[in-house]
Order: sequence, then C-alpha cells, then structure tokens
Amino acid sequence: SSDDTASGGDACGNKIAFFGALTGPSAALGINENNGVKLAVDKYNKENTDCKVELVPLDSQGSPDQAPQLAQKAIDDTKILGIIGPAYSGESEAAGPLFNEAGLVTITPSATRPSLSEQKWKTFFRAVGNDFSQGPAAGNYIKNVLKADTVFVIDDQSAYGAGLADEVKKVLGPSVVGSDKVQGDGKQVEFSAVVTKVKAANAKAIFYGGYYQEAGLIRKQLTAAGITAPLVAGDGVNDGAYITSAGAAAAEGTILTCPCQPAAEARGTFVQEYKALNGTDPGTYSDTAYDAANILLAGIKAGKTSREGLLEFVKGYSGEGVAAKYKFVEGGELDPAEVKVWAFKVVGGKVVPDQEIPKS
Amino acid sequence: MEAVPTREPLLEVDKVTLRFGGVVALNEVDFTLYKGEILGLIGPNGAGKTTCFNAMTGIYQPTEGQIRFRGQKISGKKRHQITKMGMARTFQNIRLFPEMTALENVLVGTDAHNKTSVISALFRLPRYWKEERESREKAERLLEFVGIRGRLHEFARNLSYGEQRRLEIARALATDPALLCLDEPAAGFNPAEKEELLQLIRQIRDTGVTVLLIEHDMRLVMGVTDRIVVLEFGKKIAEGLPAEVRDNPKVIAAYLGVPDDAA
Amino acid sequence: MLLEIDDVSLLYGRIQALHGISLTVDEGEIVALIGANGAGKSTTMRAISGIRPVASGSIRFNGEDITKLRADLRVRRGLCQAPEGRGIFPGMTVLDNLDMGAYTRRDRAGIAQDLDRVLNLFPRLAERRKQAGGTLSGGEQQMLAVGRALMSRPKLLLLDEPSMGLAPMLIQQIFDIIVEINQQGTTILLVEQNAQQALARAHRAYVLETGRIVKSGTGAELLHDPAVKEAYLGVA
Amino acid sequence: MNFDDLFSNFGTYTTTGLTQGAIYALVALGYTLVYGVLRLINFAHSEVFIAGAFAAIWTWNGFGLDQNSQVSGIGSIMFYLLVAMIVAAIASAGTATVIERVAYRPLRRRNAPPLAFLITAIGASIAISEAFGIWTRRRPEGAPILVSQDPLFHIFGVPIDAVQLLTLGSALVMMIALDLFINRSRVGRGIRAVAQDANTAALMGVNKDRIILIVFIAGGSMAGVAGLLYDVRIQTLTYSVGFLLGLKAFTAAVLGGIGNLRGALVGGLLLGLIENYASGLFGSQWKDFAAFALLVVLLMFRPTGLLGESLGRARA
Amino acid sequence: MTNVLEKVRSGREAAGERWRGAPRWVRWALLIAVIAFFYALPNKEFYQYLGPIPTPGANFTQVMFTVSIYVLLAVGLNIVVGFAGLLDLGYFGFFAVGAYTVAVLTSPSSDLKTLWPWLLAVPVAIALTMVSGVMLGTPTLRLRGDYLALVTLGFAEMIRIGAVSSEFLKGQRGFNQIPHPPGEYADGKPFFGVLDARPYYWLVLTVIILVVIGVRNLTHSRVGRAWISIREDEDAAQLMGVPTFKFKLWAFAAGAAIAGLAGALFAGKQNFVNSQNFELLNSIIILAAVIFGGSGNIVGAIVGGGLVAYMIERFRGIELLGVELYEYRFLFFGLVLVVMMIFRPEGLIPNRRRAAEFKDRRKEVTVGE
Ligand SMILES: Nc1ncnc2c1ncn2[C@@H]1O[C@H](COP(=O)(O)OP(=O)(O)OP(=O)(O)O)[C@@H](O)[C@H]1O
Ligand SMILES: Nc1ncnc2c1ncn2[C@@H]1O[C@H](COP(=O)(O)OP(=O)(O)OP(=O)(O)O)[C@@H](O)[C@H]1O
Ligand SMILES: CC(C)C[C@H](N)C(=O)O
Ligand SMILES: [Mg+2]
Ligand SMILES: [Mg+2]
Repeated sequence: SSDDTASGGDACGNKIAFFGALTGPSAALGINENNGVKLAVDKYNKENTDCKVELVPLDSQGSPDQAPQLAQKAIDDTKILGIIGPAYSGESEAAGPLFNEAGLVTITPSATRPSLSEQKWKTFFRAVGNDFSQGPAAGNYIKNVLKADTVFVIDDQSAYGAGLADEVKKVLGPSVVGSDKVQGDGKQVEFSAVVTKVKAANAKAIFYGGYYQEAGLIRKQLTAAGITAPLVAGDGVNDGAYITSAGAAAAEGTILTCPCQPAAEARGTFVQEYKALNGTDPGTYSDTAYDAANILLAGIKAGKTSREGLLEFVKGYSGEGVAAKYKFVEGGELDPAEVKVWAFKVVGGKVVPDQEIPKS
Repeated sequence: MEAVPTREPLLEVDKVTLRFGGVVALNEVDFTLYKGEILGLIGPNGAGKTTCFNAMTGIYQPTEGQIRFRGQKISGKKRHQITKMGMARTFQNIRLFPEMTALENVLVGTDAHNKTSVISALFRLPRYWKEERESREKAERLLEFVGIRGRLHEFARNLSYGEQRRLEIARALATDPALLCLDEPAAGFNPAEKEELLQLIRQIRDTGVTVLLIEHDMRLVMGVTDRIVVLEFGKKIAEGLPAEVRDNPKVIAAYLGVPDDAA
Repeated sequence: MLLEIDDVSLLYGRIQALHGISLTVDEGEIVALIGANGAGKSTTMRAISGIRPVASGSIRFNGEDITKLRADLRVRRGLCQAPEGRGIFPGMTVLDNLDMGAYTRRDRAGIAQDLDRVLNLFPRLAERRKQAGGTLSGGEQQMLAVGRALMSRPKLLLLDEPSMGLAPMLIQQIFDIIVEINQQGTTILLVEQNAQQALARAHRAYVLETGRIVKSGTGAELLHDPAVKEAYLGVA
Repeated sequence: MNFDDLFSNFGTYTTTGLTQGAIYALVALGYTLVYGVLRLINFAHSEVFIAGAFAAIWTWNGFGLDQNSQVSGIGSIMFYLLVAMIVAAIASAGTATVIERVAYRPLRRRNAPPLAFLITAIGASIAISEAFGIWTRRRPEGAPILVSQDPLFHIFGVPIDAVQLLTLGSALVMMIALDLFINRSRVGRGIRAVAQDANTAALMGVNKDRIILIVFIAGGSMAGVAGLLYDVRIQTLTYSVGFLLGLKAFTAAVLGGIGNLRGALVGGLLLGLIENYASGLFGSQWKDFAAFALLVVLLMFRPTGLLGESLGRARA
Repeated sequence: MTNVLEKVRSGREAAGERWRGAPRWVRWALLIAVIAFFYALPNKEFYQYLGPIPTPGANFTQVMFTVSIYVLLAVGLNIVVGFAGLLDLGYFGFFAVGAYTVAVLTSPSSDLKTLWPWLLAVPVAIALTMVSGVMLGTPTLRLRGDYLALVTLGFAEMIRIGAVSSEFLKGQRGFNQIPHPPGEYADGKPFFGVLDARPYYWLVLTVIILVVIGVRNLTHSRVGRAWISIREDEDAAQLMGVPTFKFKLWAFAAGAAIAGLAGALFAGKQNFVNSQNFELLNSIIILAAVIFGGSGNIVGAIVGGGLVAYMIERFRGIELLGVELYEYRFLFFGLVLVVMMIFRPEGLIPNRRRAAEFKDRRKEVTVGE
C-alpha cells in the first residue's frame, strides 16, 4: 500500500518516484527500498519546508509486464524528475528503453543483472555492484569459507537468478556436481524432484539464484527430507521474508550474499532514523535506496529541476552516502572500487552480517 | 404398382455383416437399389434398419461385405464425401442444428455443392454473390415444398417434432441427392399428415431422386414404395413388390401380426 | 377428479404455445389428446409433469394445487411421464434405466415384481438387459421408455406418443398394455398420432389446435366426428 | 537429458510421484463429479481445495501450532490430523456449496448456455483466490511439521516415509468409498441419471438440485482432505497455488477419462509419476511441460482418456 | 429487481430494433461517428472532456493500446469459440507465437541475429502462427468440447514454459530492442516512437476494422454457416456434406492468424518481450471477454474485449480508504464476471441470430393474426 507520509508537494512541486514491487510475491525487498527513499525525502522536506519534494511510489509488483505502463505513467508526469529503481532486473529491462527515450534519470539501488549497463541507455545508473561481483564472491565463499567441494546449483530462470547462478558456476567449476532449474514467480511450490537430485548428488552446499519465496520453500523441503547441507543464495533471498517462508528451524545457517554492505553498518544515524520513521529495522538495500534518493535530492537542491539537468547532475555526481561512496563510471555502473560484497547468515531466526567477501 | 422403370443399380449392399460385440446387427444383408425407385426397408424393432443406414452413410464400417454407391465403394470414404457423391439422409432421432434458423439449416445442405472458398468469402468475390443468391432461392423453394416456408427464420430448436421432421427432409434434399434415405420420417405424424408426406415422397421421386424409406406405418409403405426389403434379426427375410411382401407369411409372422392394421 | 387443468397458458420465450387450456382426467380413465404437429400436445404434457413452468392458470392433482410444484415432487405424488423423444439414459444399462423408473419407491419386493412384469411384457428388453440404453434401436428405446414409466406405479401415467417408432405388431401390443394397466387401476393421459387406435380405447378425448382445445367428447364420439376424421384420421 | 539421474533415483521419483499423484487424484474427483453431472469444468474447484488447505492450517494455528512448532506423541499427532481433516473437509464442502448456490444455481434457473457457466466458474475462482490472497496478504502460511518425512522403511532400497503412506492410504480409502457410493447406492444412481439427462431424471422423481448439492459436497470433502494432505506434505501454503494444482488435477481427470472416478485415480497417479520422471530426465523446469505434453499425446491416441467417460454419456 | 432488468432489456432491445429499422444512411452515419470517436479518443485534447472515462492511474493512451490489442484478440477468439464452437482456453499461446516470431527475427538479443525490420517480420509472424494453429489443430481437433479446451490450455502453457526454459527463447531475460513499425514525420522523427502510444493505437484500430470486415464476410457465407453447423451438431454437419475437419482447421488457423498479428503489433510497440508477458491468465481473460460480450457476435466480442481490458486497468490509481484498488482488481473482475453472467448469461450483446428471429416473428404475427 502507498501511505505517503513523506510526500507533500508545494509551489515547487518537484517529485521523484520509487519504482519497484510494493505488493506481490516479492514485495518485501521493494518495501525495504521504498522505506529508505521515504526517509530520504522526509528528511529533505523537513529541511526545505519552502520547496518540498514529493515521493511517488510506483508499484510494479515486480512484473516486467506492468513495467512499461508504469514507466509511461512516470514519464507523463513532467514533475517527476528522477526515479529510484526499477528495483528488479526484469522490470528494468522492460522499462529502461522508455526512460532512456524520455531522458528521465533512474538510479537503481538493487537491480544487479550485469547486462543492464550494456544497453546504451544514457539514463541508467546503478548504486550497487552487479552480479559479476556478487556471483564470484558467493562462489568464493562456498569454496573458501564453507570449504564445500560438492555443490548443487539451482536457479529460477529469471533475468537475475539465472545470471547469478551462472557466475557462481563459473567460479566453482568442477565442484558443481549437479544443477536444476525451477519456476519462479510463485509458479512452483513442490520441489520433490529437486530434493531427490540434491540428495543423490550428495552435495555439501547448495546455491540458489532467485528470490526468497521459492528459496524458502526449497530450504524447507530439503530440510524435511533430511538434507542439512547449507543453502547459499544471493541478494534476492536476503530478507527476513525468507525465514518466514522456510521456517526458522530450516532457515538456520543459510548464507546470503549481497553486493552491498549491511544496512546496520550504515554510517551516522541512518538506522535510528529509519526505525523511527518506518517502525522496522532497515533491510537489504534500504540504505542504498536512501543514498540513491539523496543523490537525486541533492541535484534538486542544487537547482537541477529539469530532467536534463538532473541527468547531467547524476552523471557527474561524486559523493559519500551512508552505505558507500558513489561515483558512476561508463554505462552507469558504480565505480568498481566502491563495490563491496558481504555475506550474511541466518542465526537465531534473523539475518545477521557474517563477513565481507573478497570479490575475486 | 408398376415395375421398376430402369434397372440401373444405384446402391448395392453386398453381403454386409455388422457386429457390435456380441450383437449381430446385420447378417449378410444383400440388396440392390435401382435408380428412380422408392424402396421400403421394413422389419421389427431392432432388426437392423437404422444400422444399415449408418453403414451406408459412413457412420459405421461394415465388419464384412461391401456397399457400393454409383459403382464406387463406400468404405474408407469420409462422411462428407459420401454426401457429395449424392447420398443424403434424415435421422430417426432428429439431428438438426438447433441454434440455426430453418433457412440456415437448409442452406448448410445447399452448401454441400457450393464452392465458395474462404478466400472468395473473405473478399466477397463474384462467386460468393452468385452462390449465396442461388442457395437462398433454392432453400426457400425447398421449405415451401415441405410445407414450412412460414417458419423460415425460426430456430430449429423451437419447431415442433413434426415440423422438425419436415425440416430434416428439406435439408437433406438441399444437398441435391441422387439417393435420399428417410429413417421413419412419418414418426409423430397423424394419418392426415402421413398422407401429405406420401405425396411429398412421390414428388421427390418425380424430381428424379431415388428414395430409400424406413417406416413402420404400413399404409404409407404400401402406398408409396415400389419394392420392399424386409429385415429380421439383421437378416433379409423377404424382398419383393409390396403386395407380395404383405402376403408373405414369414413377414406376417415376424412383423405385421394380425393384418388388420395393414389393410 | 384426479387431474384438473384450468385455463393454462404456456410460453416458450415469446412464443405462446398454449392459450388457456382446460381439461380434466378422472380417476380410472384413459383420456386421449390428439392434434396436428405443433398443436401443443407435448407442451401440455410438459406443463402437467412440471418440466416447463406455466405462465398462467392452475393445475390440480388429486385435490392439491401443483401448479408451482417441482417436477420431481410431482412424481412422488404419483404423476409420471414417459417423455416424447423417449429420454433414455444413454449411458445406463437397460436394467439401470428401469430401476430409475422406481427411483421414488422403497418397496423392494414390489419393485422386483414390477421389473419382472415389464421384462415379460417386452422380452426384447430382457434379452438386452445389460446393453447401454443409448445403443438400443429406436423401437427398443421406446419399449424401454414405456417400461420405465410403468416401473414407477403412478396414479396418473402420461404417455407421449408411446407407439411412435414401433413395428405394427408391437403397436397392437402397446395399446393392449395400456388398456391392461388402466384396468389394473392406473389412470392414463395419452398423446397419440395413431388417433384411430387411441380414440378406440380412450374413455374421453380432447382435440388440440394451435394451443387451444377445440373439441372434446368420448372416444367413440370423436372417432366418428367427420371433422376429426378428415383432419386426423386421414381419408381412409 | 539426464538418464543417469532418472535411473539412479528411479525409486524415489516413483514414490514421490505417486504421493503427489494421490493429491491430484483426490482433487480430480471433484472435477470429474461436477463435470459428469453438470458438464461444467468447475474452475472454482481449485479454490475449494485451497479453502480446505487454509482451514487445516488455521485449525492448527488455533491450537497454538505454527510452522516452528514441534509436535510429538502419536496420540496428539493423530488428534491434530483428524481434527484438521474434519475441519478441512467441512470448509471445502462448505465453499463448494456456496459456489454452487451463488454462482451456478441462478444460471441453471435461467437455462444459461454452457459457456456462461464456464465464465462464472472462472470468475468465482479468480474472486475467491484473490480474496484468500488479500486475506493472507499474499504471503505463504507455514504448517507445523506433524508427520516426519524421515524414512520408516525401505522397499528395494527406496525409502518410504509416513507422509507418503498417509497420503496414498487416505486417497485410496476415500476413492473406494466414493466409488461404492456412486455405483451402489440409490443416490448414486440418481447422480448418474442426472448426469445423463437431467430433465428425464426429474421425470423419474429425482431432485436435481439435491443431487447437485450432494455432488458438490462429495467433491468438496475430497478436495478438503487433499488440502490437508498437501499441508502435511509441503508444509507451506500460498493462496495462489490452487490454480496450477487445480489445472493439474483437471488434467488428471481428463487423462483418466473425465466423468470416470477410477480414471481420476489412474490419471492422478500417472500425472504425478510423469512429472517426477520428467523432472529427473529434463530438469525440474520441464515438469509442467511434461504434464501437458502427456495430456496432448495421450488424447491423440485415446480421445476420451485412458478409461473413457462413464458417469455421463460418452459424447456421441 | 427483475422489473428493472426487464426494463433495461426491453430498452436495449428497442434500441436494437430501432438500429435495424433505421435507414441505411443513418446506420452508416452512426457507424462512422463511432469510428471517428475511437480515432479521436487517445488525444488528450479530446479525452480530457470525457469525465471519468480516462484512467487516472495510468497513461490513457497506453491503456487504450492495451484495450485495442484485447479487442483484436477477442475478435479472433470469437471465430473459434463463438462461431465454430471450439472451446479454446489457450488462445494467448498464439499471441505469444506471433510476438516471439517478431522478437526472434528482429531483436539483436536473438541468436539468429537476422535483425529484420518489423514490417518484414509481421507476415512471417502471421504465417507462423497460422501454421502453429494448424499444427496444434491437426492432431487435436478430433477431440470434442472440453477435451479440446484443456489441450489448448496445455498448449499455451507449454509455449510459456518453453519460452521460460529454452535458451533460444531467452526466458525471462527476454528480447530487447525490438524495432518499431516504419514511418517518419516530415521532420525525420519516427512516427512510431517509444513514448507516444497513439500511433500504435491507431494502427491497431485500423487493423481491427479491416479484420472485422473480413470476419463479417466470412461469417455471412458458406464458411460461417459451416462453422455454426459444426458448433451445433458436428455429426449432422458431416452428413450434410460439411468437411468439418477442414473448416475447424480454418477456424483455428484464422483465429490463430489474428492472434499472431496482435502479437506482432504488441512486440513492435513493446520493444521488450519476455516470457512473463504470456501468463495463462491472459488466455482466460480473453475467453471471458468474448463470452462476457456475447459469443458468436462480432460486436459483442469487441465490446467484451474492450470492457474487460479497460475494467482491469480502470482500477489503477483509484484509492478507497487508503488502499489502492488496483491490488483488488482481479477480485472485482472475478465478481463482475459472476454477477454479469447471472444477469446476462447470453452476454452483453448476444447473437445477432436472435435478433433476426425476433424480426421475422413480428412479421408472422402481423400476417397471421
Ligand atoms: N452401438 C451398438 N452397440 C450394441 N448394439 C447395438 C448398437 N447399435 C445398435 N445395436 C443393436 O443392433 C440392433 C439393430 O438396431 P437398429 O437401430 O438398426 O434397429 P432398427 O431396425 O432401426 O429398429 P427400429 O425400428 O426399432 O428403429 C438392435 O438390437 C440394437 O440394440
Ligand atoms: N423448446 C421450445 N422452444 C420454443 N418453442 C417450442 C419449443 N418446443 C415447442 N415449441 C413450439 O410450441 C408449439 C407446440 O409444440 P409441441 O411440441 O407441444 O407440439 P406437439 O403437439 O407435441 O406436436 P408434434 O405432434 O409435432 O409432437 C410448436 O409450435 C413448437 O414450435
Ligand atoms: C531487490 C533485488 C533482490 C533484485 C535483484 N538483485 C535483481 O536484480 O532482480
Ligand atoms: Mg431404427
Ligand atoms: Mg409432441
């Protein structure tokens, strides 16, 4: 739902929009981000009571099918100067051309599919690392920390999940003893065949590329069948919703990666402020989204109240946020030097930071 | 009843046997239908008359034997091909197109010989216009002929039983058959109506159509047929001129019973 | 009065098939209903048995107003119809079909007895007791439909063209059966195209034309009525 | 194609396939019954199933059990299973009844064409499914682990667990009971009669509405039990799973021969097996593909399913 | 309640009667006015005066494009379901075939790398969908009624899964940079751009008009009668000389071709096509649209397709008590289907055939009584 506590335009009437899933099967991650953006706008408006910025939430439900329509809606509203999002890779793919054509700047805090930056969209910016960093990191963690020499790799065939799994496989090489693909989007709930395969492969670790809903079900069914090998998964699973889906007992010990740092480590008073506004702890990408919003807001503050102006501003931006330092290189990627990948672990029914992983 | 005008065979049923599991519905049935005649096919209930029709029109394949129509074997032919060859039928249990009007039901029949293709219909080429006009005229003529012209635009579903039977005949005639097979067309008619039907069948024959008639009403059968074939338990037990058949003791025993009704 | 129909009209969509029909059937009678194709005979039967709602008028059965009663409840009160077009359950065996006739009955012994009676009446059915109803020949189905109606032991039996599709020998037989069960106490309302036979056996009869009763009288009267003769018996 | 995987795990694929198939079969019965009597693909039957599955979970929640609870003691496990089964059956049968009353009966009264029924069925299905989705905020609900999936014993080296026994056992028992009911009882005969010719059945004294209600209740209860078994096996329930499961169950019904009760069983089990074998052979993502491919191929050779139609008439 | 309904019905019928009774030129004028209205509709200068009709939560022109695609699909499916009586639950599968054909032939992400222009790919897409219609139809059209329904549904699902899982069709990763239809303004800007949906809408609208004329011609001919006779009684149709299999295949192929065309138009506008565009629910929505509007009637199908697609989009941006109704759109959609069917089981604008029936009845009465 879209309660706009942070909104409130005025004479200036400038707006920014968040583009991502706020409802639907993978909404948890989108809500994390939207809350971060909300905080940024809220703070901005408190400081600039004379010229506020309104936040427009655009709920894509994570579906590429909805994305072009929604992008068009954002483009039609000429007061919208920039977009935080799209949050997922699939919808980014579908909406990107429209934003590019309209010259409406987008900063995604989370869509990690590498090829997004290769489309020659001049409006695309990514505030996190991509799966070329996350994938190898996850693979290295499995190899070096878990020391698993037999790994079973599963993915959900999504734009994001399949790509990530491929990167992991590249790093693990021959230790991948089996792999399988499942259907995402809530289309599959019965994974007995996967379980059978994992069991037969006698894997010491399992990697899953996809989103938290399916990951939870797979973990649950693996555990029920007596498989105790740890599950490793990427940022798409990195949320408490995964634990709800898998059940606390089964989820325990799962390793989750993210090309980001723990939100709890964010600098300054971010964590407290976030909690005060949203009533929950920040989740994966809450801080990145907050930072991305701040980049746009900084531009607006600097008087870049046209789309071209803001786009130029973002392109040339360089500065420090609560999660990282931001500077965009070619294709809109975050400066590789600034990319960090972290591993998290489910302990006691909570996702807690485990350690930073070297990227290669 | 004078004898058959020509002896040119139109339909030859040649030692046809048809079994359903244990039931032998037709047992070496053998008869010939000549051009221009009206042949009656009679026999007790369950004797195999309808089954014989079904074998002729391609609904069942004979277990043994052959059926030849205009010298060609029927077996292996598609149902619609058999119709195009010139055989048409009505059904004992009425099978109209219930949600089509009487007119359209007949038009489907006329379409059997029309050639309008999807392309010429799509672009309304001249052939389309010509065939539509001719078909419509023909259909109206046929409805007039069977006496339900007034119900042109009525859905077939809404016609009474008797009207539906008439429509079935009109639709069958619309396919320009050489042979018209009528399965108990008079069922559900009262004697006066049967009288009309008798006239109708004669008229049909007079337009050059050969008629094969299944009917239980002996007055009608005697009144209209040129020859009669009698089946019992799937076997042919008699064949001949109406008067001969009527007096055949076998037929009386198997079928007619006390001959008061047949008078 | 077992059955009393008063001023019944009936519509099919916008077509009015019955225009204020009134007729009565007394306990123990055979009443015949004759008329041309489309006159509304079957429609009258449908109104009585309740598969078609009437637009106006009333139907009383056995002293009770059944105008608005559901069809199956009318059967429970002893009113049974053998429908036009036979209504055989095609996927059920001959025996199952006959059993369905006795659906509302609970007296096992009586049912068994009636089953024997029907199978005796129609030995062909006995022969085919396991055959699916839908594969019977037309005449066989007709026997089954009549036999099934007998199985319900109705007070009033509605027969819609019971002789249709039957061989001459059987027609004779069917009419004999009708008289016989009538003598055993079943009242009968009979629709027949075989008007000669029907009128000869009916106590009373009605003539229907385009949804209206145009004539009534005893069977013998109508049998000799010249107009009826011409219209329905054919000029013999 | 991974024949290795298929052959080395053939036993496990078989047992899991049969278990899944048993659930399909139970749901398929509801489709087959309603189809047989009303000639209607009751699309809303998937939601009848979902209602039972949720009812079971909520019953456990009512006893204070959530997905993280551990229950021990055969007595209390049996108790929880039994209570939930009854509640699920009632909830499903109730949902089915409501659907029949609200969505289908008015159409019957109006003599609506068959396609209209299909659309109300679809409409009812979408609406109910969405209602569950909104109610559960589109989140999955976890079920407590009541029955352990640790192997009880091995047959030819294939582990067999209690969930599998429970599922297959209940499905078989329910199915035999239903078969006897339809083929041996008077009401069963009434059901078959309405299936073939409802008007004539009314002329025989059969109360059509009552028969239809019975059919919905019978099919509904089966679906409810299937819902419970699903919960026990999968341990998680999302509002949207009904659609695909329902589709599979209907596929199973058609595979076996729609309107044919035994066909539903055969079709369900076959479908479960094929899905699992295909998962092994081609990968899990091809599982549903295999299910539908099986359907297409089988119908090409047997246009009325494996065992043919029986409740209603074979279409002429 | 029934009274009101009765009144509505008689009012509608009266309107229908008047329409049929009106002189030819009046009907033409009205028709042209309606068509002109729809051409004008996506212009903001026009629709801003239309009160609640424009969608508040989404770009109205985009919505109209979606609506027009659904209308086109409904017109195509109506041939299959409404006329030939073949229950096709997987119609959207053909739409997918059309869209994918264009994608594979034109997109740089395709393995083929043919990079055709859009226009060249369209006839191939239509031909290929027709072929796929025939390929699906040949083995399955022997099946009757609901078996066919399930097989077609299975087919659509197989296409979707195939698209998700096969390397060649790129799954969710999809195809991007699919080119647009050709054409330039005087100043060299492309006529079919990314942001303005109007040209696409106009294109589809024009296609719809042409397709409707074609379908109308077919149904008023031997071909249409063959379809309807098959729907009514297939056996009897065969015995009346209708090559039923051939005409069923034609119905299937014609329906498929229209869906393929719709898919090609969609891909040309969308720029990006992936497996998530082809959910099973879409097939069901279109079927619902056809029957909702009145199956067997072209106008009914158009109205049904338009209303259903519009209805779903209309919920976007409406808030009630702080919740956006868009989330509840399918709940409402489902309820509307149920309620509508209960009150108008024959669809909003039923069969023209019934109208003919009434007309001639009127004549009968004046003659007979
Ligand atoms: N599909 C079938 N399966 C089994 N028996 C069948 C089948 N079709 C017909 N029969 C049997 O074959 C015999 C011949 O039936 P047919 O319909 O040809 O009789 P008929 O001569 O037309 O009788 P009627 O005058 O009563 O219509 C009947 O005894 C019937 O029961
Ligand atoms: N289902 C229906 N819908 C619309 N009109 C119908 C329907 N059934 C019958 N009719 C019409 O009602 C009138 C009376 O039909 P009915 O079947 O009662 O005639 P009938 O006297 O039994 O004739 P027959 O001797 O031909 O059986 C006929 O004009 C018929 O067209
Ligand atoms: C929100 C994130 C988990 C999204 C994911 N990284 C993607 O690319 O789709
Ligand atoms: Mg016969
Ligand atoms: Mg009648």
